[in-house]
Amino acid sequence: MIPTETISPGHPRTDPTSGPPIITAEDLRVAFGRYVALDGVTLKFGPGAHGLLGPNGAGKSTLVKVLLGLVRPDSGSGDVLGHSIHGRQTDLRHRVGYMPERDAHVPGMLVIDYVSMMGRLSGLAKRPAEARAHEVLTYVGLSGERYRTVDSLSAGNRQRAKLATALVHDPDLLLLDEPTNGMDPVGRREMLRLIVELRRVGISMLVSTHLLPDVQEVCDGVAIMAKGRVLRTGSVASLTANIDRNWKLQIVGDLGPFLAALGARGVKVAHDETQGSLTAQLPEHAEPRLFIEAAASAGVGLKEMRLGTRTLEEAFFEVIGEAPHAHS
Amino acid sequence: MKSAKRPSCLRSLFLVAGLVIREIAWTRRTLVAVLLLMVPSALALVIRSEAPPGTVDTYIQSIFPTLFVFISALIMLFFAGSIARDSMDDRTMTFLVTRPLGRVRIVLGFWLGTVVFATPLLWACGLGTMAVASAGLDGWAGFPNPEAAAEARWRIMLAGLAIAMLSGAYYTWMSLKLKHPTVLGVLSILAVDGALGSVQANARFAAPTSSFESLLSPIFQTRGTLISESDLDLTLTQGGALQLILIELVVMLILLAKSAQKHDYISSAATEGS
Amino acid sequence: MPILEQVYRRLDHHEPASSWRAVWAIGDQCGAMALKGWFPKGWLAVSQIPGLVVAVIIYVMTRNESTVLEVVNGMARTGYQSFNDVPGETWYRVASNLVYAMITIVQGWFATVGTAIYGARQVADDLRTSAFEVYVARPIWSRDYVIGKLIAVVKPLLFILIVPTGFCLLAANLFVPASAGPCLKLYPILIAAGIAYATLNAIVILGISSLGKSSRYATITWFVLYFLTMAVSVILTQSTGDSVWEIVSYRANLQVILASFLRLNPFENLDLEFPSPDHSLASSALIIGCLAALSLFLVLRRVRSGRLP
Amino acid sequence: MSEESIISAVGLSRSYGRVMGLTDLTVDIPTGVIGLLGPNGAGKSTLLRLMTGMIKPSLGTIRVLGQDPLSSPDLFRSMGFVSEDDALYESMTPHEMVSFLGRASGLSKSDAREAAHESIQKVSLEAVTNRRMRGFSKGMRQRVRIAAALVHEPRLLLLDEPMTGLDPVARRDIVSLIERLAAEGVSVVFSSHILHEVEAVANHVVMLHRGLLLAHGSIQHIRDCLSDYAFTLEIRMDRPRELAARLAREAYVTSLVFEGEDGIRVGTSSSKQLVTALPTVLLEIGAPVREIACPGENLEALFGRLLK
Repeated sequence: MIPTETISPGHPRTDPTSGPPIITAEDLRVAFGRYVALDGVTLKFGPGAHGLLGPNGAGKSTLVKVLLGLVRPDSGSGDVLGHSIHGRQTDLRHRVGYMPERDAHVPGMLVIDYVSMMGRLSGLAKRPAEARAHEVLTYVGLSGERYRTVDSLSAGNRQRAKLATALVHDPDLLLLDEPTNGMDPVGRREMLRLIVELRRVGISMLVSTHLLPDVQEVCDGVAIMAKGRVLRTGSVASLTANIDRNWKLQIVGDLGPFLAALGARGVKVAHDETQGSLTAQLPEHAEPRLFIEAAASAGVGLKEMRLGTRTLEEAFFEVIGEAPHAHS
Repeated sequence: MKSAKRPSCLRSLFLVAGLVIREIAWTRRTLVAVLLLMVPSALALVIRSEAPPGTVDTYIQSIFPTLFVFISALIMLFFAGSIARDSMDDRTMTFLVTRPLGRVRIVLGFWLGTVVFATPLLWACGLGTMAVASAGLDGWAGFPNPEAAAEARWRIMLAGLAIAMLSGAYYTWMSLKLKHPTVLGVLSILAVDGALGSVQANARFAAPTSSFESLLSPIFQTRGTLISESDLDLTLTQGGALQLILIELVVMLILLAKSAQKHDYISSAATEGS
Repeated sequence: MPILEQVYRRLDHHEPASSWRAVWAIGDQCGAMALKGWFPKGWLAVSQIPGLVVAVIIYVMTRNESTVLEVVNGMARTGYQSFNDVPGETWYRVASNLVYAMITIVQGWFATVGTAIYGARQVADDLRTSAFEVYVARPIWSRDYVIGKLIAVVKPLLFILIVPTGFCLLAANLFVPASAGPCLKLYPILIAAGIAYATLNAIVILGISSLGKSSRYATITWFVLYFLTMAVSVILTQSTGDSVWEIVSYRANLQVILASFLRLNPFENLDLEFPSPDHSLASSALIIGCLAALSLFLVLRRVRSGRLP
Repeated sequence: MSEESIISAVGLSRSYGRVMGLTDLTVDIPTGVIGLLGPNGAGKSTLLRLMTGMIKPSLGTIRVLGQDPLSSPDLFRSMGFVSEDDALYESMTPHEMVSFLGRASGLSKSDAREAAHESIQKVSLEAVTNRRMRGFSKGMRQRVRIAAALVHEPRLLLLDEPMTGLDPVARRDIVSLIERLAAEGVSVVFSSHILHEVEAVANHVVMLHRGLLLAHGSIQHIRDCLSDYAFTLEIRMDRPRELAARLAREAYVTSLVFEGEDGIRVGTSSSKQLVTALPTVLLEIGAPVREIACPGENLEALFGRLLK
């Protein structure tokens, strides 16, 4: 069970379908030889942060590349920020920041030169590009590593360098492909905090990942993909709505009297040995105080009392239909 | 426990060599090498059609041997100069190092693989050129009689094998040790083999090409024989040349084995960044 | 370390994407990358040494007038006795011979190896490390990428070709004041010739570099193209006795184009080691032109396949 | 082999130029499933490369199954290694590659082919066993490498970041595979920074950070020794300041931190006393309580606290 640690509680969640569409796609189809990467993808994303969720090989990266014009679709159409993906890509790429999945960097080039070069390629002059590069690198937390070569950085720092290059020309839309791939939890949490911060400043983004906590923490809307098809779209909240009010409890002390006290109060309880936690069903219009009273009366300590929201992983597995090998 | 014992020395060598041949067999690199090896026969064809009748014989006897040695060295640099390095760069070497083969056998396996793969190509080039040169004519490719032509063919094959083994060892060792093996490899072909080979003093035997050429003389008129006619008796007897080559080969193989022992199989540049 | 020292600042206005800036950005950075490491820098430094050596030789030679006159008469097949009755035209021709010899005999070799060192990695490395995806995600055209890479390779080659040669020319003019006047117009020509020579080499090496992912094979293919074509043309010329086979050699064609830049007429006023008369400029220009066109086509095809417009 | 530890390192250190990969590591790793834990750049990969003899130690010694990995290739007859790099013989099919590596481990031609078939079945790749590996997804490539490492039925399996970059479905398969191997008595050492996988599978943990050994022992052992010196409880309720006032008097409460208007984090030196007293105290105050959570439980918080 992937813990849903909350990184930044209470950031504003906009409704994903409000406002003019940033990204639209109609029946996009891409096949590499026999392998069908995109099998008729149709979706519409408004401003704000949207997640593309799916196992490896679900076609997420291919979709991001098609939107950026890096891959020409066999059929179907779409547009990003008003520019059609079949048209001239240069103005499209001028307003979009792309963070590729693989380590796409020039080996041996210093981080500061690499980022400032990317700025100059997007139209900034030499001096302003360098100034902007320093600013963006400080923002992503690489001020210490500015004068090291890109390939000598750790996996986490390489991801930050990629984010810096995506931000140097101040895009309106960020396409992030597996932004926290290969990062340890501490680094991952900081990267997600950066992304949430960017969202708050008003940059829309499309985050393609298979790490569910990333999407849950950062995105408003999410599209779950598998085998080149979009299986479900909707806001994150709708997907993880907790239909039944089950609570996760953990106690210290002997279990018997506590279970009896809960039973007396009409609470249905399921005991899960491996994790050593209880799942209790709160009766209609009852208060969580019920659990505390039961614990006090049974004389046991209450270590954990949490509303067990259905995590995205459960939604994800449900949508994928528990196929053992969802990908080809 | 299924595996009884560690694969024997010979079996390990042949396993790795087989892998190397399989990896380079169907690649674009072999296509380019084959095109390169067709150049001498193409030259023979052009000379036969364009030049006065006797020229193709002089081409075969004097120009072709030097060209053959030069191209063979390039081909060995093409294969041996990068096979070991490529497998380290794309990290497939990890599969071999974590098997009970032993590092020396792996590196020698790479050397053996390139030699076994390249030698037939070099032979095809040499014999093909002589065949093209003599087809339709009296069939002896510019040599006075069939025996001479047969000896010439046999000498070309011997020289081809010697070049494949010695240059192969030299470039495999260089690819393990140096960061810029290719540019330096080419410079060593030009400077050491080319220039030094045509020096009119004993120093020329320091260059491997002159010992290869001595293998080919006197049936062919290589630079060695041209020099000897100018009353500087400097040619190596074929026996001498063979010995020199064998000594150099043994030294190179020892160097290769020693460098295999202490070489880090992850290029040291890969810091603990991942 | 605190991450959010300051909030992400948005730019107030967005510069339009400009090809010119992109070209210079790639030229600067990839040029600096090509010179990274001791070997490329070392090669650049070593290539300057002949310039000094030849300058010293010129200094020693020009100490007495007779040796200079001897050289001039030898080259121009004339019998002048003193400096002032040597016409400007002859000084110009002798100076351009010096430049031609300097480039073909000395600096040409450094440039050939330099082309491999600086050029073989340019496109091959981008493909191998998928750094190409970074360029493609930017608002640049494929021609910007190609011109930028060309600049990156031409810069060090120009330094190898022009600086030592120019230095010797300057030394000759200083030590023989009479020759200074007529040779003034040779300097811009030298620069133009250097640019042409370097650009042709750069275009061909970029074409070769875009053939595969490994700069190792690009290096070998370049040397094979250079030395094998030279050897083949020498063998064919000697065997057939017909010098039309000169055009097989990439090096010979490059030298013919260099000579045309320096307006040296190959027929009458030179007895330098030079391709024989019936090897005309037109055929060389044609062959080198085709080779350059093929290389450019290869690079653009590879770049377009990576989806640069 | 009778003795308890399969891998023992004494004063082991290795540096790449000036960068210290691993500093003076002395540890004995028992049999079973062992997790090598640490953030990026902690020295996990360096330790695994030293164990497989890929690189030489700068100082100290390491012995795997009683032998020195550098000088005795025989060791690899009973050891398998799956590296972190996505390397593969692209032109081969899984069956060809695994049987080749089987022969390289000393199996005869027929044994190798049969063992290859078996190990490909173990990683459930029979469907694509004869397909060129060029178009395989990341998860499938990972499983081919694992099959190759299992072909000669090793007693010890080393995995470098097996779960990185894999989606939950592929990750779950690998976790169950490791459990199956452990059940068959194969010792598995794997490095990871995805902590809850380590928690679910490993019975012994070695924690590294910046090349130094931070802690090693069973998960329970590490959690116990940690929880007695720092344990926090997060409570979301109305009027948290009243709870703070009430708890401030207790000796076992070490810190009280307010988060927003409804959150309070209570640090304690003895988790048992705080948790036992909590229900009665909350009833006394009578304010509605929304949530009680103890982040100190999973390894990640453990890890976060260790790194401070």
